[in-house]
Amino acid sequence: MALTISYFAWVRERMGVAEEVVELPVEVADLTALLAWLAARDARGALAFAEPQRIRVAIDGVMMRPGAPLAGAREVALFPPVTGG
Amino acid sequence: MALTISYFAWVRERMGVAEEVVELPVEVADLTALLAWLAARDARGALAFAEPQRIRVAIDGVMMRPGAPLAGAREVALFPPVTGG
Amino acid sequence: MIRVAVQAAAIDVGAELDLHDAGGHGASASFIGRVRGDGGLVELFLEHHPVMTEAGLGDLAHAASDRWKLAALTLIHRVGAMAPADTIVLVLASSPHRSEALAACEFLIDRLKTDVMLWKRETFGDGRVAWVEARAGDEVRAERWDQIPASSRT
Amino acid sequence: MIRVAVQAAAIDVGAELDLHDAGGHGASASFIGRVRGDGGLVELFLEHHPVMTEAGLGDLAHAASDRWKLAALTLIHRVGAMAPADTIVLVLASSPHRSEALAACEFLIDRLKTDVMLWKRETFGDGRVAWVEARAGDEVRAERWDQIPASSRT
Repeated sequence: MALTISYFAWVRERMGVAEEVVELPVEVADLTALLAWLAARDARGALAFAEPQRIRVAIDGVMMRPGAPLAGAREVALFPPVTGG
Repeated sequence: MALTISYFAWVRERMGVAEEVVELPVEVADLTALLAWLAARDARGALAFAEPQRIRVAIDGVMMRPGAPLAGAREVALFPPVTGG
Repeated sequence: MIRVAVQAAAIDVGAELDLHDAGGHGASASFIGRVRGDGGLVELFLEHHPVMTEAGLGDLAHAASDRWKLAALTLIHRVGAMAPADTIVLVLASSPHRSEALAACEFLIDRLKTDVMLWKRETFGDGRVAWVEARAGDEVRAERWDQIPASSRT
Repeated sequence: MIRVAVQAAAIDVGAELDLHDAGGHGASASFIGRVRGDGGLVELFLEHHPVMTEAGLGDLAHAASDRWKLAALTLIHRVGAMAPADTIVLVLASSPHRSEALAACEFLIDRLKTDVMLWKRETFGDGRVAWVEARAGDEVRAERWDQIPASSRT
């Protein structure tokens, strides 16, 4: 499954890119699995996703709970809790 | 007793003056008596002080309750409840 | 900075805001009250007791700066004859933190309605002239502040 | 009028205020948030998720205008690199009555702190660079609004 992933704030800095298109293995079916897969993929991912409980996720612009399924997703955004305002 | 009385808002309009110096009879010893004395003095006073419960009073710049004594007062201000702000 | 004024001249909100802006304080809350042209109003005349109005605004400003940690505070009230849309009152409160600026601003405008020695006279297009009656609602909003402990407002 | 913007350019508070002033609304409440130079901060960088930030501000503006009777509402957030004392955020709410303008302004700034997709990075004079952590206090202030019935806030 091809998926666009965008990164923000320190997640972006640790990943070294703002956005990438990945080809996901079929067993990576939800957000929990996606974070684990990114953490296992390379050193950048290991650094960015060492503490998955600190990561917030939006699918196609909508905030999702940590275990939400990826089925039908076109763009996943991964970022720390917001500090806006 | 010589006393300066100042009037504000519709009390001033009904009295026709903003300020006057009056010579009070000795028996006019408190604010309740002062309002009754002004109401009895002439037609302007009767109009302005027909409803003494609608009048607020300050003595020398300090808000006073209706029956406060006049002893020591230099200036009495008579006015409706404020509508400021 | 505490700045208090009662003036017949128009209130220059931009200039007052610039004074707070220059301080670079983290948060500024403001309230602007304007003359409403409701019911065909053409003039609002505000009469005041000069000594008591100045003293009242000063007391109010000090009460707010005792209650909240404020970096700057401006309280300006216009008096005399005004037209619809003119600014009657400006409250500006600046603080390092937003909750204190917001609470002080709200406190000041609520209290202004009852504590300050001002009377309003309205003139309408059809010639009617009437002094405004004090509103019970204003006294309720202002009294609120006496019942809420300072700590829970910050 | 509902005006919502996310912009890299400096926020012109005076120009935004003029738009509300022109409406002659009875009451305008505003909140200005500025960059604080605490601890030797020399730059604040604000990163945003463009689509979600715009949508978040729009949702917030509509939530406020559903909740209170507002004549005009402005919500502007700056993003990118800023220096101490620069204005980060401006909230302006105008209404015929002060309680609605004040409540809407406070609601909007409280909610902005948690609902909008923005991240802050601080750079200090000694070279330290750090992303700001979300504050628990902000979530408490914003959640307040879910517990208070709309009617008691007006």
